[in-house]
Amino acid sequence: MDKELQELIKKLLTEKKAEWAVGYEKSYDEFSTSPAFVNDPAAAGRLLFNKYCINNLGSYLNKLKKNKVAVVCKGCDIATVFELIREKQFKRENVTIIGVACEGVVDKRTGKLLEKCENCAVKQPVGADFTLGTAKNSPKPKSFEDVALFEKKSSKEKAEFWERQFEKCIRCYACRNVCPVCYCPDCFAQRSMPEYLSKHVEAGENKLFHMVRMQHVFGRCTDCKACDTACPVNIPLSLLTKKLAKDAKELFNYESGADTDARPPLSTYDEGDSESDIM
Amino acid sequence: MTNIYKPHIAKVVEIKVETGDIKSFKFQFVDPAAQKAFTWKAGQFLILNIFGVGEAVFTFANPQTRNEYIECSIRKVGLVSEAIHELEVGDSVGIRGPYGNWFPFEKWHGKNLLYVAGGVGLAALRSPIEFALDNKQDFKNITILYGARSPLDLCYKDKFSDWETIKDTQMILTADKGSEGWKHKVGFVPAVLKEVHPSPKDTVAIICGPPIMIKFVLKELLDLGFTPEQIVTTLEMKMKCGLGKCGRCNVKHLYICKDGPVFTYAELKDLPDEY
Amino acid sequence: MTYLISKENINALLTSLLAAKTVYAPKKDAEETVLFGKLGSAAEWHGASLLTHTTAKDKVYLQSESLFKIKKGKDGVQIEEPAEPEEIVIFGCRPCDARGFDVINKLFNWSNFVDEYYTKRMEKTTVITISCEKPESTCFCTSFAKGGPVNETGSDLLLTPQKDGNYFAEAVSEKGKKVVSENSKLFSEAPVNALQEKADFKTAAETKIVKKLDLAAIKKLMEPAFEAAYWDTVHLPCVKCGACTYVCPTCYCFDITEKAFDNLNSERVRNWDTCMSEIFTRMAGGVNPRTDTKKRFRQRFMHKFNYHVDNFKEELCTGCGRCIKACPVSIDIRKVIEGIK
Amino acid sequence: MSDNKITKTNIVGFLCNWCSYAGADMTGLGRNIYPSNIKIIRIPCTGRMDPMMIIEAFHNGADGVLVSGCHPGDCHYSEGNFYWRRRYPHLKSLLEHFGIDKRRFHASWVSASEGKKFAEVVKKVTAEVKDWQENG
Repeated sequence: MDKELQELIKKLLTEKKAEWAVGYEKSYDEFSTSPAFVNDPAAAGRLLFNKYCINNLGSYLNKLKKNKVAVVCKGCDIATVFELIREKQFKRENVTIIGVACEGVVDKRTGKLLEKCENCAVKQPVGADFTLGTAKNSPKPKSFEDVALFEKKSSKEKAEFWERQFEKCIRCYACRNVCPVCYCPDCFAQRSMPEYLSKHVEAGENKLFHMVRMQHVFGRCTDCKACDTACPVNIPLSLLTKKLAKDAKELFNYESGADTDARPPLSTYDEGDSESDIM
Repeated sequence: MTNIYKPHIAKVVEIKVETGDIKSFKFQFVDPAAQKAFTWKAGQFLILNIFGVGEAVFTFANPQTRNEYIECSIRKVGLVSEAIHELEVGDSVGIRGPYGNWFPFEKWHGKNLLYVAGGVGLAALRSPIEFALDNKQDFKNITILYGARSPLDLCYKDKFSDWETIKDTQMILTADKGSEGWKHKVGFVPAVLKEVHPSPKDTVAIICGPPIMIKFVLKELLDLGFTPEQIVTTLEMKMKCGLGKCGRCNVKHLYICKDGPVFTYAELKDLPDEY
Repeated sequence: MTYLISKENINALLTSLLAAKTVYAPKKDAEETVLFGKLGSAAEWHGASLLTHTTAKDKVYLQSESLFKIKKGKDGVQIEEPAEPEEIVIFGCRPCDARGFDVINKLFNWSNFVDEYYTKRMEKTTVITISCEKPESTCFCTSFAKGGPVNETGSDLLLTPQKDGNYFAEAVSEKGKKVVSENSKLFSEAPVNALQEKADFKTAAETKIVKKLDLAAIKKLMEPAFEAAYWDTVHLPCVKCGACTYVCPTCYCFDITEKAFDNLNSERVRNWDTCMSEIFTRMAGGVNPRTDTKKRFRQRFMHKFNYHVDNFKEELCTGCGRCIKACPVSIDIRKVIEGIK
Repeated sequence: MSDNKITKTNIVGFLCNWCSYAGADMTGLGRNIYPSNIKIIRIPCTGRMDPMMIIEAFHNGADGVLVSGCHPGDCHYSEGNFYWRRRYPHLKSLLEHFGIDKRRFHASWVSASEGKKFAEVVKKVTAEVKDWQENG
């Protein structure tokens, strides 16, 4: 597939269909890849795709929004691109989506297949402009079993679990910075007037950051796991993003990134919305 | 070991409104012995602590020759400066310092001094101006060219008459836009500088102001024949510790807080454009 | 001073240290994160010679450190300095971690200003290092004059595993000698072939390090490369998080902030900061000399391998490779500086 | 709030200016008694209720939070409370996931004339929060 990919990108760049192509290249060893930015057709030979291509390249489109860009997307990453188009971050016609068939990606830290890849319904990408390769989608739907299991715990157990996780947090903001939908130029976490979040790094403040971030991305997060895999201290953020996906589905029957014309659940309402819990 | 982060406690003894957003504060240490032991040189800076809010860097506005108190002129721009503007006489603050290098006056004995300042930039030059005036016997002519957006934006208006009365001292004031009753020049500082046409012979130019003014003043001075070694300025950069440790004022191998803030243009030319 | 300590006695040594001091050693949690944690018992030590996810730096140079507490009252302002730090032991770090302390010691003591918070803590810290048996694909410690899998710089006691599982122990400093003398029953005389074994260990470990950089040559290339077009594209994958700087054993930049509890009480806190952050150099009023992501990216490499060398005659890096592993987009610090032409 | 001895129960009440705040006034006028644990903050509309403020309230030590606004259809800005009605279940669910017990966070509709209802709501919220404090 690499040869095919390189040829396609070379063609797109030569024909000026795209000014930049964002793909993957080999990084420091055979188990790691880095995002690669190519604007010279002759350099397309660097590009590749394999099971270590874990990054969601859709997040770079915000940086290159003024350019015509070709981006290599796994099936799951396409949801990100669609979500960003829905949020009017760039125009559909400026993006060439190159879908690559994917049998799942491996976390470089554990060497294991990502959990999201197990029951993946978009191994064969949907909605791309070009599709390379073929893969067989999983017949089983996405499983929320782990979230449901966690929900059964008492609130005390949950609080203790997160306390232990956020004690580890070093507030490097890798989770926020790799997040495709965390693109606010002036994040609440760095404002000083007023100071919402102190720079003091301790479990409570760290938890505050993650709570607010999760709330901010509700209905926009595509559960792409970029934040989870970026964490240098392995905080299982997936347990949070998956909860957001589950809630969006259960409360509002909504799925982020599925439709570029949709209204996200919190920016619309229905007069018949349920209010069972309101006194 | 002494705690380099621990400030001296001082009290606000006088507050003066200079312009719409600039106030001058006089501080005096609670401990008179500490006040006496606290000495600095024109060009250095201090770190002012507003307890409950934080600390920030300011330059001394008064020279070491008038050190019975510490004076700072502060423009309201951020979190700390906003809190400073809320201060009242008698309030406590913390002061640590002095930090940084200073204007090398000992090298300038027998020379003419040309000060060029814009807006609140005069706050950083007041200390070297008054130091030179207090030691006038060591220097020849002193020229002070000062401009601001409007006559209302000029700092230290009450000082000008005192400065002018000193022998061989000339004050040139300008405003970008004049107003009724304004008897001085109208125009941008670089243009006025060109008009005044100072001679570079035996002269040191000391400049401070907004970056755009500095850029054009530099050009004028070089056109007038000043060499880069004859031009001195003081840099503003985000600093936190003042001790060459916190890393944010690092430009090339220099730490502005420790190796600066006073630099000649000759030194600055070699630095990358990151200050 | 060289000794031998058997593998059985290592646990006894840990138990003995634990009785008197706080001991930090690599510990593994349920998410497989290995961090330097406070040991409750010797059994909690995650023995294998692993590259921990974060460094031991935060045990001496705390990520958030209270500088003093401020109390405002009727009789003015009182400044309350924190209590003296306790004695701690950092056990089982790699030589690259230990050398990190040596690098920042200099910084916290230069320019006539001694940082007493760091220095006092360092004085009360004993660093017991275990030579590195399993360098990873990200390691490049041998590129440094004072680096390498068995290098003792920054350590108080260096333990090098032997073929039979016992450890060859070298007391490098007074603090290291004290550990041995206080636990003399656990140490025995070093066998005659110990040094030879250490040399063999070193060779074996070094062959696993795939990359060795010529840092002097790179520095020469870096000086004129400030404006090079290279920086325009090389920074593009970088997402500007602070992971690389926070896991680094030598990055030292910090911020000083105030935490107010109420109108009368507050605390002055020093927090680690990162040059990758947009607000790092942003002044009150909004002027920022390094707004551009490219400039911030360049600053990190320039500082580590060029500017710091001018001031301290050594790089601000120990080659531990953590920044490469922690980087969410796998940016390789070695590749970046090697690419400078 | 991990210590076992419970000294206080602090509840923050965010009340919409047009209905619930007036309703709380009415409670006093009608001499209805309600627990004094609630500290009231007036907001323009529940539609303005930034979830971040609720999270901050819990972070800063609030034991409970109540948000109260106009009945659906009665919003002064016609649709503010409809938006809030969507934000509330999501936020409650998310906070619960982070370990903030669902007994600590409540919402209600109280109109300007429902002084009595406001007292009932505050009593109920206080009882729920106390239940969480005492029984975990």
